[in-house]
Amino acid sequence: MHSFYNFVSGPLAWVAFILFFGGSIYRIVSMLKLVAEKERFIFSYMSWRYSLRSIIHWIIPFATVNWRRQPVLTVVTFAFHLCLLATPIFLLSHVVLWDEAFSISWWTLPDAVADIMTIIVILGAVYFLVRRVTQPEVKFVTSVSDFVILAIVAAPFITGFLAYHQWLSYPLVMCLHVLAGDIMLAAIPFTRLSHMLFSPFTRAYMGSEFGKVRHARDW
Amino acid sequence: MAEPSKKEENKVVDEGIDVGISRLTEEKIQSVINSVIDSETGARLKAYVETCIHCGLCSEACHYYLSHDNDPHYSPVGKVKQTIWEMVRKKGRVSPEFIRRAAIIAHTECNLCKRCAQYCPFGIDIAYLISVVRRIIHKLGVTPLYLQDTAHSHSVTMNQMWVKGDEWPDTLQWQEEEAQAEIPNLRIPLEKEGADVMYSVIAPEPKFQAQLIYQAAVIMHVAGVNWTMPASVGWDNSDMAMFSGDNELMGRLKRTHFETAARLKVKKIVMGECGHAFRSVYDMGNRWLGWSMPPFTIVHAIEFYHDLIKEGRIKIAKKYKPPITLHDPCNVVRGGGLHEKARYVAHAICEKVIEMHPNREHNYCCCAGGGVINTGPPFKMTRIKGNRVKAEQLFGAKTKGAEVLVAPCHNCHSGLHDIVHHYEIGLDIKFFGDIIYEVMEKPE
Amino acid sequence: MVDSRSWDWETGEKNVSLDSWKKEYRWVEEPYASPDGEKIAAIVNVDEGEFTVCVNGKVWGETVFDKIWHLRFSPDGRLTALVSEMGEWTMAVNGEAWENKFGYIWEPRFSIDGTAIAAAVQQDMRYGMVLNGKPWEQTFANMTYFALSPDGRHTAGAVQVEDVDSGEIHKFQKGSFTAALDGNPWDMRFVNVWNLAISTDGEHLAAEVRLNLYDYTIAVDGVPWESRYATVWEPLFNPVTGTVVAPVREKGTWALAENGKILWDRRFVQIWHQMFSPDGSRLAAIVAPKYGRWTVAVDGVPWPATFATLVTDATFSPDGRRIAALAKDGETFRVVVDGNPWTDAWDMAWKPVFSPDGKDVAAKVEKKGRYTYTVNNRVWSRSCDIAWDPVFSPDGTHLMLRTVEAGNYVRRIVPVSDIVG
Amino acid sequence: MKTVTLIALSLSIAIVLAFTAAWSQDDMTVVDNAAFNNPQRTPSVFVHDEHNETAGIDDCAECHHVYEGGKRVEDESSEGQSCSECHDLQGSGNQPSLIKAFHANCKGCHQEQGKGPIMCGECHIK
Repeated sequence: MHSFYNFVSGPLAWVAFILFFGGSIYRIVSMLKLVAEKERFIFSYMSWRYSLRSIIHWIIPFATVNWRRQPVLTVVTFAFHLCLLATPIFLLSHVVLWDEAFSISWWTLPDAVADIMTIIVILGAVYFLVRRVTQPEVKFVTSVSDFVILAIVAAPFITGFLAYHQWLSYPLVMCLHVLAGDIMLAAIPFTRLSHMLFSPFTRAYMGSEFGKVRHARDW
Repeated sequence: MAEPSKKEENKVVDEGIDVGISRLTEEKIQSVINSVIDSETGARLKAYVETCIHCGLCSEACHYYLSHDNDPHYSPVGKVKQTIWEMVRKKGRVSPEFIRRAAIIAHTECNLCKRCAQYCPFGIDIAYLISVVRRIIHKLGVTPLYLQDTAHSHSVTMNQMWVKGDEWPDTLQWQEEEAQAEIPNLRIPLEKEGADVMYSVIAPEPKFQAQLIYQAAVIMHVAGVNWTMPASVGWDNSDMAMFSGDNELMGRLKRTHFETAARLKVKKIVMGECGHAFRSVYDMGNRWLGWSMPPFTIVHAIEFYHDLIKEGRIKIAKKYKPPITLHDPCNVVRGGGLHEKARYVAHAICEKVIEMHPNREHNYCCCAGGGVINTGPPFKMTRIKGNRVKAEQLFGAKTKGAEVLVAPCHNCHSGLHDIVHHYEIGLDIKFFGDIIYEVMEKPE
Repeated sequence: MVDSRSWDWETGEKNVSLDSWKKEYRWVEEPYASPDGEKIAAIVNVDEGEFTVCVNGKVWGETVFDKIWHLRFSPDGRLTALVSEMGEWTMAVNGEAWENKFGYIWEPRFSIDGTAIAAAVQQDMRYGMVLNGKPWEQTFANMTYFALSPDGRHTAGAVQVEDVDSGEIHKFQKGSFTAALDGNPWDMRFVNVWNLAISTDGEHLAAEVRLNLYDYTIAVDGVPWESRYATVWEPLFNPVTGTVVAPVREKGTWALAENGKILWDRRFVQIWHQMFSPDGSRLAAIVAPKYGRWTVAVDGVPWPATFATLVTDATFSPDGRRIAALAKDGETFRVVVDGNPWTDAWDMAWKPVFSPDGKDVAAKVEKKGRYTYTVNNRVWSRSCDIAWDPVFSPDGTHLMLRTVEAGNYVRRIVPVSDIVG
Repeated sequence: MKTVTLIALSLSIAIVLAFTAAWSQDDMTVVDNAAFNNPQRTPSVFVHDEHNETAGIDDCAECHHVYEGGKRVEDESSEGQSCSECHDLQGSGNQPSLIKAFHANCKGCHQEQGKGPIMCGECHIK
């Protein structure tokens, strides 16, 4: 088990991080190149002011009409995404590993808080799952890939939660946790988890078109 | 593929679609879809398809969805799923029957109103995706008959209604003569090079609603505007080619329009109360031609009236009495930000303005725009049934006392007329121009 | 070309008072000045439904018409207008109506020297062209685009030769249009025909044609080029060699094609208004080298300076060595000569005019409703209520400036040096 | 990761050597975590004598090392001192923080030896 642990947290983690960072840069750069090649006109309409105006409205809960129309979803999605991003970055155990490996460290969350945030992510994933299978408009556009990416995202948190509490077979859970984290990182640029990379751009473009050309609000 | 929608049971017959489908082969479909996707789309399509997280949050933006009791087939993303996603996923290997359904969805179940763009957290432009579908439908020759016929009219006459070269100036002179009975020295100056303003309209005005030109002439005359109208092609600012996916023709129409303005040496193009034409000259046609913004300032009638009233160039003798409610047309409000100016005009000319809800950028579409009304009688009920929510919205305003519905857009006007009639709402529908003409100070 | 040597280039200033016209008539429409500057004319309303034209204060001919519109001087100085009498329309030249009357007449055209006048006419819902009063023998169900040859001897139109009712989309797509030269249609049918051009010798006719909903090309004398394009713009005959040049769109960009072969190496976001130098050796066009930027390209090479809003009214100097155009940035226009924009920006500018030797360039310009002239990047000291295009004297030393100032029409002969300094 | 492991390894060998000769702690079962204000994890399981016996460590300085000027002082050990006397919570310069020192000392050696626990929960048992 230790050699497997060393593999997933060593070479495989390197691969995952390379895929994540390299893949993200590659995806964004190639998308921008595609814009330059085929839809160059888009650059003419981009505006920092209106891009930010739009992004800011959409990253604040209840700042847009649709967020207000969907209060439960809004609370869940913001909590989910915030915890999803913050927990792994500010988790003490992760920072300890960074410190050991590269002697870099930063502020960390108390474990109890991180534990709650993990639960939030897991519950959020459950909410999305339930929403997917029960809401007709979501179910209609759901494909297998949607369950797969939800699973990819939920897995590191479920295993992390189990590992932290040392439930079930600890070494196995721990190994699975690291593996799940590797998979998620690597998957971000190459699945629809890439909305993490592209949504700022699509949002900024729509914001620019609405603000600069259409003189209207896009929220 | 998606399970068939409930409404497929009663298939409409459209000669444009049906004959077009009968000529298709799977190979042709594949090659057309792939050629459009490969050579005419780029990062937008890719990013929109890959970024969409299938959350369904756009659903409630769509009046079709709301009007069909939240049937997911009508949600914006649902329509995308039934059309372009499938085409992309299967690399064009879809059946003629799929194309038939795609043509009906893209042309009659989406008004390209872009309300969904305001509801998608990622700002995915679903109307653009549906436009790509329409482009494919055009390239496959499956465009609905009435819309295609309108495009043919554009191609021959550069106007929407088969108005011939002589009929246009003749109609203007006829309206000028009519108006001279009211104001003897009123003119509709034709081909007046160096005027400040070129006034352009859509072809239904000379064809069926010539009184609108009359009213505009009176407003221009009273306000002392130095204006002209072209006697050549280029007078019509409408553009159904934009909606039929015939981009080349759209470019040709807009070039004709802009170059007519350039030839007449005007400073601005003022346009009548039309929404899609505004989208065409302000946002779409100019881009296809290489102009990032139109080469001439485009002033929609709402803004024009706003400026005339604000500057005191027309004065209101007596405000319009019946309470009105104001419909915000998508193309000039969501597409041009004219909602506050429309309200300024409404309050300046009417005693009572009752807001309908939702309003401004969030107003519900009339369900006629985006070329949908131009698909003609076969799809009339699609429009009406697809916009029950509009009837409910209008009924709300009616309940609060509104008697007149002001819709500063031709398509909205016609679409709302059908809604008001079918659902027996009992509202009179007017243009701003109708009311301004009625309430303004005119020479004795 | 019109010979301006016989015009009066001596008298410094001639005046015609316009104020009195207003008292005499119910209304006076916008005035037009003759090419030689000797006459000023306007449509005037005599009484309800009674119109005439006032020329230098005198009534135009004997007839009072029910309606007059499109008053213009031909290049040779004849005064023309479209007139209606008893519900019939025709052209009146110097006050005299053509004998032939029509259901309607519109879009008059003049030959370069002004000797020929043509227009589109409709009679009994049939369409054709009329040249110097004589209509085509064959008429058509519809006619949409018109042309008059540069020498004025031939007319052409895009005509519908197959009746198609509205709604018959499949019949329409089989082709119902063609082009007709002097009323004789080509054999081939097209879905659409637009923008006709007649060769300098008047023998050949070229047009944009659409073969089906998707394939466009240029047809010359009824024969389409072999190449097909996503779309095309107006064809143009080389005045010397007679080859046909047209902008064509392929794969989302524009190229210039000559007789079906790509001419310039470089492709553009847009190309149109291509023009040959008078000797046919140079070819220029208005182009967009990149999205949202406009300029002029000469023999495929764009000017380094580009403009955001519009480039229009490009013109070669008579010797073909220089090009002037108008460029719009934001809301203002500038004159641009050989890629160099002039200093002053205007609310409006008119097509630049070269002196016969090509050394000097003049243009009518307007700012805040006041008109003046700019010559070689200098501005005339006066401003006027109305102005017409400047005219260089045959020796290029003087300009004839036609203006309206304080209710007076003024014809001035001004030494170019007075403005240029 | 490899180089890091190597560094940690040599360091831990040194520490172990430095500490082994010190007093025996047969009553010790967990690492003393009193220096931590608000420990996030349970103290690491560490049965001193049993561990050293199993691991075959004789030299106290193996773990209880002494550093001066960034260099390990040969033949000196620090078993009388508490780890936190040198390794404060923050760490400074070349001096690893207390957490890092513990981890490097224990986990580093385990990694190198290919024996002993290396995952968080194997030492910080709930």
